[in-house]
Amino acid sequence: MAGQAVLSVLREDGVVQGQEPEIAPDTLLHAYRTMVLTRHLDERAMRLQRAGRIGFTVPNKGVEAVQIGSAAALRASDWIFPSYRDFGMALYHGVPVEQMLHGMFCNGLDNSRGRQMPVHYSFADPIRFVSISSPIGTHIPQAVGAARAAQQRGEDTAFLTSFGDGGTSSLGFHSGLVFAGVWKSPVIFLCQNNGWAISCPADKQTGSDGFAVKGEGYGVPGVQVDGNDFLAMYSAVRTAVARARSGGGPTLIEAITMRMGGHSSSDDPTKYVPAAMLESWAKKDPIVRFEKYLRRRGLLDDAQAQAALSAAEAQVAAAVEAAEKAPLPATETIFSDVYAEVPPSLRKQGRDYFDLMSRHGEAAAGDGAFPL
Amino acid sequence: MAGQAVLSVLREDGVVQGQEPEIAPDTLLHAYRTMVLTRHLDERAMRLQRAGRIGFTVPNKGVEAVQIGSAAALRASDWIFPSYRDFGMALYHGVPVEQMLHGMFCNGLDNSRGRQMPVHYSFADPIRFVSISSPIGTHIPQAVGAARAAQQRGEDTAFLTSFGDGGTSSLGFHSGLVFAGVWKSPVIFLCQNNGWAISCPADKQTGSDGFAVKGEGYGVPGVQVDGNDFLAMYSAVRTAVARARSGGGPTLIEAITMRMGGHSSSDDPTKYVPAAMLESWAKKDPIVRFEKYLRRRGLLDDAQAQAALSAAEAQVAAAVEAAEKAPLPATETIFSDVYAEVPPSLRKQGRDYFDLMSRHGEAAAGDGAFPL
Amino acid sequence: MPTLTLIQAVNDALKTVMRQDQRVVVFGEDVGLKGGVFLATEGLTKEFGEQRCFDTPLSEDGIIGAAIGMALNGLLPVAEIQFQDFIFPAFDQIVSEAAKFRYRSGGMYTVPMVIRTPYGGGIKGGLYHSQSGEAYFCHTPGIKVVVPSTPYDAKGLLIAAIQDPDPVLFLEPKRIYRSVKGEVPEGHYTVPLGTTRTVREGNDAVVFAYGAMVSVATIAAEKVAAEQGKQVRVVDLRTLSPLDEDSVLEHAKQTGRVVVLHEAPRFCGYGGEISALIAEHAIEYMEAPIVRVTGFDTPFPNTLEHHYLPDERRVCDALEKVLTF
Amino acid sequence: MPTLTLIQAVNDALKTVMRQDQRVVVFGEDVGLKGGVFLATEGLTKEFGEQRCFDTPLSEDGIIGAAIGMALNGLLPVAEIQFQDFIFPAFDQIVSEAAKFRYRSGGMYTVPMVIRTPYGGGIKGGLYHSQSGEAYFCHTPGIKVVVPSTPYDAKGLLIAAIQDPDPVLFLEPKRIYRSVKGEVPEGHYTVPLGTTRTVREGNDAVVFAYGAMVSVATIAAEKVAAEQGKQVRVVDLRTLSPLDEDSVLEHAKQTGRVVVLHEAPRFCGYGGEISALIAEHAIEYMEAPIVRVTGFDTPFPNTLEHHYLPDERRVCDALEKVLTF
Ligand SMILES: Cc1ncc(C[n+]2csc(CCOP(=O)(O)OP(=O)(O)O)c2C)c(N)n1
Ligand SMILES: Cc1ncc(C[n+]2csc(CCOP(=O)(O)OP(=O)(O)O)c2C)c(N)n1
Ligand SMILES: [Mg+2]
Ligand SMILES: [Mg+2]
Repeated sequence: MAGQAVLSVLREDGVVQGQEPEIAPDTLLHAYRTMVLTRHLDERAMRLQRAGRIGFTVPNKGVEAVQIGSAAALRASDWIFPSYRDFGMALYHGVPVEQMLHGMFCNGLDNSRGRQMPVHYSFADPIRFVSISSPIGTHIPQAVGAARAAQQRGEDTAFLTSFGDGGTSSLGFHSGLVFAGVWKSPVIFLCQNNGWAISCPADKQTGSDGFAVKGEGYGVPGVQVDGNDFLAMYSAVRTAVARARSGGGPTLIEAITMRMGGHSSSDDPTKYVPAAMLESWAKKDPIVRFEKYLRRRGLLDDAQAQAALSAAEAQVAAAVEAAEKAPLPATETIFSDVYAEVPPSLRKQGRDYFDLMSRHGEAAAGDGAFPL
Repeated sequence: MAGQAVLSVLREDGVVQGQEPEIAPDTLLHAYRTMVLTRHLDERAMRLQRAGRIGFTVPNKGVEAVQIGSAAALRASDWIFPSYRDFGMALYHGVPVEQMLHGMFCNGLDNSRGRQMPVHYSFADPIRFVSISSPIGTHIPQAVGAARAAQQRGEDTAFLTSFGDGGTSSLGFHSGLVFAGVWKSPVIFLCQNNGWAISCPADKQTGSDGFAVKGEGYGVPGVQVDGNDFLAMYSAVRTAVARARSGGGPTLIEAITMRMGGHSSSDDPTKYVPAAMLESWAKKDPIVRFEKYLRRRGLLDDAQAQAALSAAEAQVAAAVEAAEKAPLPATETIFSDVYAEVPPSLRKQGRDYFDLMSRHGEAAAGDGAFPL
Repeated sequence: MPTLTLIQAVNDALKTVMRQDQRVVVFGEDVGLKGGVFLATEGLTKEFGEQRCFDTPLSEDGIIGAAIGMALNGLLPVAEIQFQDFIFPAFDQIVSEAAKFRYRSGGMYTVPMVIRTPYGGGIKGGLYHSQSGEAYFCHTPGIKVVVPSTPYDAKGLLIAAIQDPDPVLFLEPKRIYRSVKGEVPEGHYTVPLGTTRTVREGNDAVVFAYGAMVSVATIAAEKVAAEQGKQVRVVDLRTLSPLDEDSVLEHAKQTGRVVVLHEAPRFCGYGGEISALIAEHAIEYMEAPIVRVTGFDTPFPNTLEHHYLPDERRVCDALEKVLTF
Repeated sequence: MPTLTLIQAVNDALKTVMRQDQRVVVFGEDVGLKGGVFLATEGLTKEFGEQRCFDTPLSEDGIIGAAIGMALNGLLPVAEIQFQDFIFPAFDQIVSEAAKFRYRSGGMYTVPMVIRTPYGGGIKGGLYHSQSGEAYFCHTPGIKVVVPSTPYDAKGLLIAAIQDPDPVLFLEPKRIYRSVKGEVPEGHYTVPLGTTRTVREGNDAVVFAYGAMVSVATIAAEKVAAEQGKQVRVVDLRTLSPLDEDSVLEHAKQTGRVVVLHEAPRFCGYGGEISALIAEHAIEYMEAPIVRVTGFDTPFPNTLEHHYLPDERRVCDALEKVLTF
């Protein structure tokens, strides 16, 4: 990897310097609008958290090109095994903002029925965006297994699984890549190297020079990409997806980017992220860069940019309102979905609890805040 | 790795073709005698198992150069975190054959007090040969942790951990190498690629070209060595040990060799190992090759070779006799060594059981055979 | 009806479902050409090809992780863990993932899959080829835990497990893989999950057992009948989780004297749950202490395993206690 | 004596031992500069340097594997697992290795080490930041399991754990990290492992609890005293394994009415062991069913966690049951 250059297409001023991928203007604009929406939703979520209206969120400012660039290279029939920062991928494929907000408010309309923490989404439609869990890396071999099912049936579906620099140290990374290397799985392993795993800098995460090189030990080609460059991300993932569909096997893509906020709404990054580092990355803002490119190509003007933002604001505002008004999950959702059918013993537990409530009243709700 | 040649020193006819390491003649002869002893003990163990005198054993024919070559490059103050096939390393450093046999008969004089299966050894003296467990790969990060303790105290101890081609897929391999890469641990990771993980051939274990390449993803240099060549093994490990002692960090060594027997006494390799493969490897026998070298150098003649074998036979025969005569472990050893002190609740369990035996008699012993 | 050993019944179950349903795939370490270290999967690769029965790299985390993915995407994976002792690298995948997928996704993503694994002692396997870890999994909501003790049940329960919409851990008592034989119907049938089986009638006391301990319980019951004329009921729990609690309570109430039997260590073992259930819901029927006969609270030894494993001596002693209290 | 929160007491314990013993090292994810996500290790890197308190890569398997190696080679490692929910990747290292090293080597190799980890619900952490996995580890012979419920105990037990010659899992009830305050002596002292603590006197019934549930039990006991004039004893088990069984049986016999309380799911949970112990050794003293108040047999929910977590309503209800039986 040491010798291989980082794939990049757009200069910071939006001028094309590399191999420009062919993308229809509509697609470019949809990507742009999704990036704007993602950024806005992210900021709004943080404000909601700070105001105590939702318990927790995970900032993803700065990584919009990674997410949207990757998503744009997938078909709706493909599968995404995301990490907790990836909701932009789902937005790109048309998951309604309202669904996102239900998941942030953990209300009764949330797909997880309010069982999960905020932003741990499950969507099946219009793209398979597989249920997110908190443990790091567990989803990686799952993507490989899901891909094997497609291989077995002779489908040309591609599977993208996304994780962080920290995630490469997880067990799932290892077992996922071991299996994918042997099975030649149609999987795109997207490592979002955003510089940090909470407070652990990427260079204390591994002794290697970057993360793309980790593919070699599994027979999985690796490539480093400028993660703040939409066109580069799109190109890299599209190439990997084409390989996957044609039986060429897996690819490990390292998107080099920077987490511009805290790890989560509970984190204070000023304690460990050098200010200078943030400043230098601020100049590489992926949305600004992409916008410059679109303007240069004459695909975007001030009015359209403003319209994209206004549309995002309106959508999010409406969704916040709807989500906040939605009812809490019904108490019986505690007991359902453990198994396909509630077993008699668990049904009894539930009945006993409802009986207790009828005698002793409701439980007192907590304050709803995740303290870190 | 693809481009890098496999390190080898001795041709099959015992002629030096590569860089000959400097080794004192006494050391060479000690190594030779240990190889002969290891082979003989291994064969004898298999016969004991077939005769139903011990329950289980793990053949290691064919890998004597890997084990003894590696051990010879270590000091007695170094540590070995072995796998279950590595008893030759302990023999080289002077662990008495009798101890080995106690461990095969799982008797009361066995260091594990007959608690472990045969050949799962624990020795602390004259070299730290850390207690072997069956789960694959768990010992690898342990070696890195032990090494960190030495680093912390400023010692120049080296730590060698040994595992198979299959072991590289284990979780411990991944976490051990992640940590060693970051900590620049004085650890030699010895991957004994003996072609098989039970019935799984090495090329179905990984998509990579061999196993040494796996180091790169962790910033750990990897090297492939002819594992049937004592001098090559010694050289490779000595170089890695020197790096380790001088703060240069870890090395991953892939010893390319072949398991010439079954996986264990329970395994029938004819079901899956191609006969032709065995034949071709038989020509590379590490002891024969080393012997030819020693004879060429005038260090060994027929009489000495015969003496080495006779000595091995005598030692093993005496040890078998002693071990077979040794008493079974005392029943109370079931309850000791769970904790430093037997907790009151467990003491009560033991007392209750002794009381029960006084009323109902001893338990009936099983037939002592491990069925696979 | 053919007479099969328990392991032949497992093999027969796999073949039966694989013939009927293309979605069923079997994999794990050495399950292909070698047919598994105990030969449970013998002949499958030959009959169904390498796409449907295949070896994997040496990673239980990968095996279970991949199985989950396959289950998410329309297959019915049957993963083998070579020994239950080696399931722990996959513990995170089982406990954090397989068991929680349905719940966390509101039923949107589900993982119908089976993990088969030989468990238990009695084969001189020492610390790492003998363990009984059922309690770890029974304490984990979202996964079912099944243990057969006869060839008939092995086949019927395994087929039911494979057809179950939820993840099932199928623990095979390896000690009786070949020693227990019985008639097994050809072709497809199921033994429903979630029911117990009365192995021996009796009203003086009841022994709850499962796996290889069922026959130990039965031998002890026969002995007590012969020597003391007392009739001890033996109940095979066979689906450990979710347990048919009503059945357990019924048996306890009808006999008033209870012994709980398993190989695993006692402390926080499965037997504690049975005792606790009864102590909470049927204590007023108890005419004696509820006695557990279990492995000791130590790792599993090798040479002395015959002391560690509950045998009829120990069950008889416990029965004596509860019958004479 | 300074008044500290529970987490400050943890921090104080670490500083106290690190000052006295060079062999003590503290590590885990984010424990260095950041001081841990809950700030349990704040200031340690500053005072003791990066060699003695440091961040690790994101691998719990590596953290515990390395800790075992350090312990084998003369250090006294104190590893932090960021949330107990994330301990499962290290399950194999803990269960197969740390817990079995002494036994399998006849005492030749031993692993004095501590694994500290915040556990339990009540912080809106959903499925993966709320779990109580004590039963998994209590069922594993060879490892000790300790849970403090006060700042005084947190410091004293943690120091005792670090000085213990065996591996200790130290579960910190994160819900009361900052809400519980108490006087904590400066400098070195220990609370011996293996003893219970009577939190509240009473002879009408006893509640066995630990961690954050101790104060729930106490509130319920006060309520019952106020409303019904019955005096309920509250016992903090604090060393869950190896348990002081004599003490548990003594309390049970003295009161005759028992409630067992924990957050974890009921089925095969820790409470079952307490019930079973009593049902085996003190059933003749029982004047009522032994009632468990626990989390439900489901994954841990988020929005509705206040229903899932036992509260005084549920404890009072159970007490009513046992007191009026
Ligand atoms: C197994 C596990 N260990 C620890 C954690 C706590 N944790 C949550 S996110 C995180 C850091 C992840 O870093 P990275 O993989 O780089 O992803 P990023 O947050 O930067 O996107 C940690 C340690 C966890 N969720 N799972
Ligand atoms: C975690 C785990 N899974 C499975 C096994 C069963 N098993 C024992 S040895 C072995 C193959 C090991 O192959 P390799 O690492 O190449 O070592 P070799 O036996 O060839 O020396 C397997 C699968 C085990 N011991 N531990
Ligand atoms: Mg990161
Ligand atoms: Mg091998």
